[in-house]
Amino acid sequence: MIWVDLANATINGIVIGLLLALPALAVTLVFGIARFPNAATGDFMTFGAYTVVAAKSLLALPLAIGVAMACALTALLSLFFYWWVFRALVRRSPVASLIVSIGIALVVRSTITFFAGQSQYTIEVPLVRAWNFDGVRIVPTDLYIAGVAVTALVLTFCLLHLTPLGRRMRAVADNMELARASGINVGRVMITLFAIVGFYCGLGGVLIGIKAVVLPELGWELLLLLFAAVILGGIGSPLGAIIGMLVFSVSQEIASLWVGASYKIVFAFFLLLGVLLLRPQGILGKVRAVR
Amino acid sequence: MALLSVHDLSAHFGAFTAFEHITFDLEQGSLTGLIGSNGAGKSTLFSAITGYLTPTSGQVLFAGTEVGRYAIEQRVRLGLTRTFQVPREFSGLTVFQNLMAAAPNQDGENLRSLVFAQGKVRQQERDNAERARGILDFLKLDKLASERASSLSGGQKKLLELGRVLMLEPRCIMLDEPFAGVNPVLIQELSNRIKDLHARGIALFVIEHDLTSLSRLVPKLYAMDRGRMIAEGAPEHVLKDPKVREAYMGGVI
Amino acid sequence: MVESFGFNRRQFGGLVAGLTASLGAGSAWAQNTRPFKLGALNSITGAGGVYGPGMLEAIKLAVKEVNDAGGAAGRKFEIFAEDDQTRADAAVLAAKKLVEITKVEAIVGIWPSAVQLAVMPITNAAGIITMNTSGAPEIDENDKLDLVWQFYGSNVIFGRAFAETVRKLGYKRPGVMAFNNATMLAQARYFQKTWEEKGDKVVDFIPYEPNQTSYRTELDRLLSKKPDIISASSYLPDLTIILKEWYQSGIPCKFIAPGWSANETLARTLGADVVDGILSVSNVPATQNPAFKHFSSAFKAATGREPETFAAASYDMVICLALALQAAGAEATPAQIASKIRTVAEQPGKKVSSFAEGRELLLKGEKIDFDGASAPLTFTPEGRSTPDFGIYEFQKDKLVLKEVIRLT
Amino acid sequence: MELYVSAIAIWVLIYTLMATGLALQYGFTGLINFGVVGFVAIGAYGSGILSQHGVPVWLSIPAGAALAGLAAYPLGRVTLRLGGDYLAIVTLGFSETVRIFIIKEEWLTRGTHGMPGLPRIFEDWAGRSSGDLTLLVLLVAVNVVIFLLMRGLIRSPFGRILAAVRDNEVAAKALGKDTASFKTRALMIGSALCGLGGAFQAHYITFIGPEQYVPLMTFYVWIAIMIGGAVSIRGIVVGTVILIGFLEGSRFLRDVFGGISEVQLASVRFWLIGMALICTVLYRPQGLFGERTKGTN
Repeated sequence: MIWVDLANATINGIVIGLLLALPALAVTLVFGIARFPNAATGDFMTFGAYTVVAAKSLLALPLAIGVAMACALTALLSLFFYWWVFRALVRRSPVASLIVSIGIALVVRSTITFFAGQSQYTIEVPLVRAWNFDGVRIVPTDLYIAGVAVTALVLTFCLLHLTPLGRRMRAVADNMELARASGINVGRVMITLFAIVGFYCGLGGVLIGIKAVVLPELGWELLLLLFAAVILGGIGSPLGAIIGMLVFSVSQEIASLWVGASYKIVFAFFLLLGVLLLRPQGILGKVRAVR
Repeated sequence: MALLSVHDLSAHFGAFTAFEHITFDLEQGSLTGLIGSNGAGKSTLFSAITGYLTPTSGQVLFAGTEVGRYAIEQRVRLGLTRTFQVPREFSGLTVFQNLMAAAPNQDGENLRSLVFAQGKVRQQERDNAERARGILDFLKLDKLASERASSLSGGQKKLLELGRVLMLEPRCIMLDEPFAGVNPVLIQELSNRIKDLHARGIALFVIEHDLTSLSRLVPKLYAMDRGRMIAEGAPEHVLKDPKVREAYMGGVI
Repeated sequence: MVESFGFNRRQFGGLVAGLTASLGAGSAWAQNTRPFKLGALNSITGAGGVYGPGMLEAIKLAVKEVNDAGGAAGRKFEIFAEDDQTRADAAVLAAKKLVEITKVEAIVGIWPSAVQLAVMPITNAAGIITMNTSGAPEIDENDKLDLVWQFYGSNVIFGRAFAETVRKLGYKRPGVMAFNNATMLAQARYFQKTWEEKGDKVVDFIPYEPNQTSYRTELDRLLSKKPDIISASSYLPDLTIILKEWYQSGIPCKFIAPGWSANETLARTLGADVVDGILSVSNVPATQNPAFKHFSSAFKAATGREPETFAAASYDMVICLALALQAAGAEATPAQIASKIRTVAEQPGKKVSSFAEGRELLLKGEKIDFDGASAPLTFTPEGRSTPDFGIYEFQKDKLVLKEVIRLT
Repeated sequence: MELYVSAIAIWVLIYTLMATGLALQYGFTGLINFGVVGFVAIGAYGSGILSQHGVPVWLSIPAGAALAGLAAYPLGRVTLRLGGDYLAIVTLGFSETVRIFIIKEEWLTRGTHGMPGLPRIFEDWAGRSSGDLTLLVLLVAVNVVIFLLMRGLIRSPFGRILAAVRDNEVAAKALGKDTASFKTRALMIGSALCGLGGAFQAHYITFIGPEQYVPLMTFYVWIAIMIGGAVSIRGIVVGTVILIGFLEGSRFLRDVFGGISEVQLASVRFWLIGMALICTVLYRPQGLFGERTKGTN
């Protein structure tokens, strides 16, 4: 029986991992390109999830349109904060941006609770039974969720590696001064970056809202996990973020078969410490040289 | 025996080669220059020698000790010091405090001594202050002693950085582009100070783009190109080397 | 400056009160216009944020009812609301403000045990009444002055109710899942304890962390032990996710959950297919009682939602307090009021279901027994109401009462 | 009334201890500790548990602080040779780990039940109301002593190296300083101060439970030092007063704002806190009283 449990835990871990890979990607892109850990990531997700709830309940829009709206509005939100705040902090220490991002997180969340209150909402999708293969169960909804996540991830990689815009983004990530000197419009790269980040946060938030329930703390609670996964994968590495997230969520799910489930976060924390001890640059990260 | 001996040192980052098969010696009390175009690997070589990054292979011997596995601060304690291309002053401290912070082996850095050996700490502070004032006089920074380091000009910051290194009583100073961004008057000043230090028996290794100033300063030059050492010898000799002319300025000089 | 202004205002208020009193002197209803200051210390934000706002709303409704009836012993109720953020440290300052600045005579609507335990030294020292829906047994032990009143079954009783129900319905292999906090864990533990007293075993006991995206692995781990029923000591958000994942798994199993999570909202969220057959345990008289009917329609009118059990309990707190004040008289101290709570809520006495009704009878000198919206309100010696439990079952998406059990 | 005012003053003085600890870490050394609440919790629980086992309060409180300081040691050793962002994330994770440890290890901490009935300081002989005032006096004295010690530390050669590390760690290394060791010591001292605040708070509230120690508390302390400016004692005190004044003052907002519900009021409060963070960093990075050093490079 043990292998059935293992298989189920792994499947569950992969689905959650893929889903959370979207915001993890958002964190790692900002961390790599704009050089600070964006603590508002989680609450951007929450914003996305609530947008769908609002679109469905207030405007009675179909789910697909609601999701599109959530992605677009979260992207706009992210852009707004870039335009107002992060843009001014580009030349300051990353600490400034980090602290400000926490302020943004509080502002976004409290704005949501001001209008939507503290109670839970759900994004209703029809519930379907799982396909059962001798006890190994796959839920079709999970497959859709994973599918959407994978599509978004593939698109990112195409954007980063196949387009001139992606090349410019990677150049800025490598060395902002050099990129600026070689004529890259860093501002435009940043705008693209924050738009993409908002888009992913929105989409990730919606998917979590579909899988779980929509609460004001939905995204904030995930923040630590996101950061840990990004460091595990190597800061600034998109593929690393995905691998890191998958490693995390799968090992967490498997671990909770034996150790008390409550120690999930502790487990993440110690895994993080271990990685930092043995391989500070993470799985796919690069060493940053001193100039 | 050479003071600093670099043997077959290479550094690769993934597919990229910063430098490879670098071998050279620096004698006690020598004054040597290192030239090369942008990206030739000079600064990276400095970083590898002083411990800021780990080379892929090869050895670094300082005063007879293999220091390849030493942390930066351990190398500094042996007397192997450096300055930076972009000055790294302690912006929140005054010029004087910048030097005081550099004083080595201070008991006052130890919390226990701060409580139990206050007399000793105070005595050390007085001694260090005296040395710091001496160095500020030597660098002609004495008038700026109580200015915030962040308010200095670029050239003054380079002097300050040199001053901090001098507080360490080093045996070898590696200067990374000391003249970059410094006005001509101050360049002359800096050159004189470097010569003075040379006269005191400190070994100096200087990366510099200002070839005129450098060749006037040093009796010996190394030249690097694309991660390799391509020439060494007297400045007039090295600068005429066709390989150097080719690599350095596309043959213009 | 502010101080002296407040003083002046109070003096002015006194003057007005004096005038009113002299004007109405001929009447038998001599009005005492000194308002009764009531602190509402609710968990508006934090983990209790799901219930706190509803509880505050219920308190407001009850206060309105009391005031509309002319106040208790002639004193109108005035509400001073504070958010305890579901945290003991925030609650301490909030309570200090209520006690020291506002000088309330009672604090109602406390939800978490932690807050009740933390404010108890303050309220006891000031000699004021507190009323809560907390479940921790320590509260009973520490309430030496009999000023603390629990309007909810302790975790002990709740856990036992679950176990008795499961046994009565003939299940053999219960599994336990519990939200990892004091209330829920204690409840789950008492379930296990009661169940295992007779030599049976629970198949597994799995506490889970709040705020997860998925509880599938925890659930799978339990389901793999093949329980025939799962006792879920849970709140609404986590129960929603757990049931969603259980339904998708397709593994047959029953669920039994507390009434505050297995409620209409859950059914609305998940749909009839999922909730059908799930058992819900809560205070029985709730829906049958006239007080509840009356309260729930008012609550629905005000908020558009069904009241939660905690909200009903909060409503009862205020009505009980008002009736006790009515019985004790306008000049009664909080301790004297507290001593009357049993008198107005327990037998012998004529059953009443609203404040106005009770006030009427009290004025006639009759004994009353207030049956509340949350429970018939009979208190243990420690001041805890011991409700009967109703076992409800979802038939499609409607909750149907199956059975009532009384634990003694 | 006096009791409420003294309660607020005690609150301010407790938070000042924590803010001083964080100021040493961030303002004077440049360490980003996002796990303040974890150290506060260790101080609170350390002292709380010891006092439940018969250790007198005057001994258990410093012991709790010392425990918090010691807990910082391994974190410092692991992360301080890496960039500052790592410390931020690791300490954030640490504080959550502490909270979960408290929840899980019931044999030690009573888990989510919390620990009620901790002994109050001075209550045995001063009684309740004057106990508060005596505690207030004690806290003022503790704060003054800490202030003097900190000033001595900052002006010592040790403090000079901390400033050097803050301004430019690479340069400090180039001078042969073992910067990780300096940072670890600053982290430990600052964390011990956070623990001290936590221990005082625990014996003041007399109840500790895991739900008190959530990251929001960390950000309260951050806001205090950001507003006041992290590098001056005056800034720390004023920042804390503004923070507590705001947190408590917003309870009185109710009397001003009629139209909105309690949930909305709580939201407004958090919104203002967030805005305060954004706007101070954006428009007044040195804080209200700080000098223009950190964050302007």
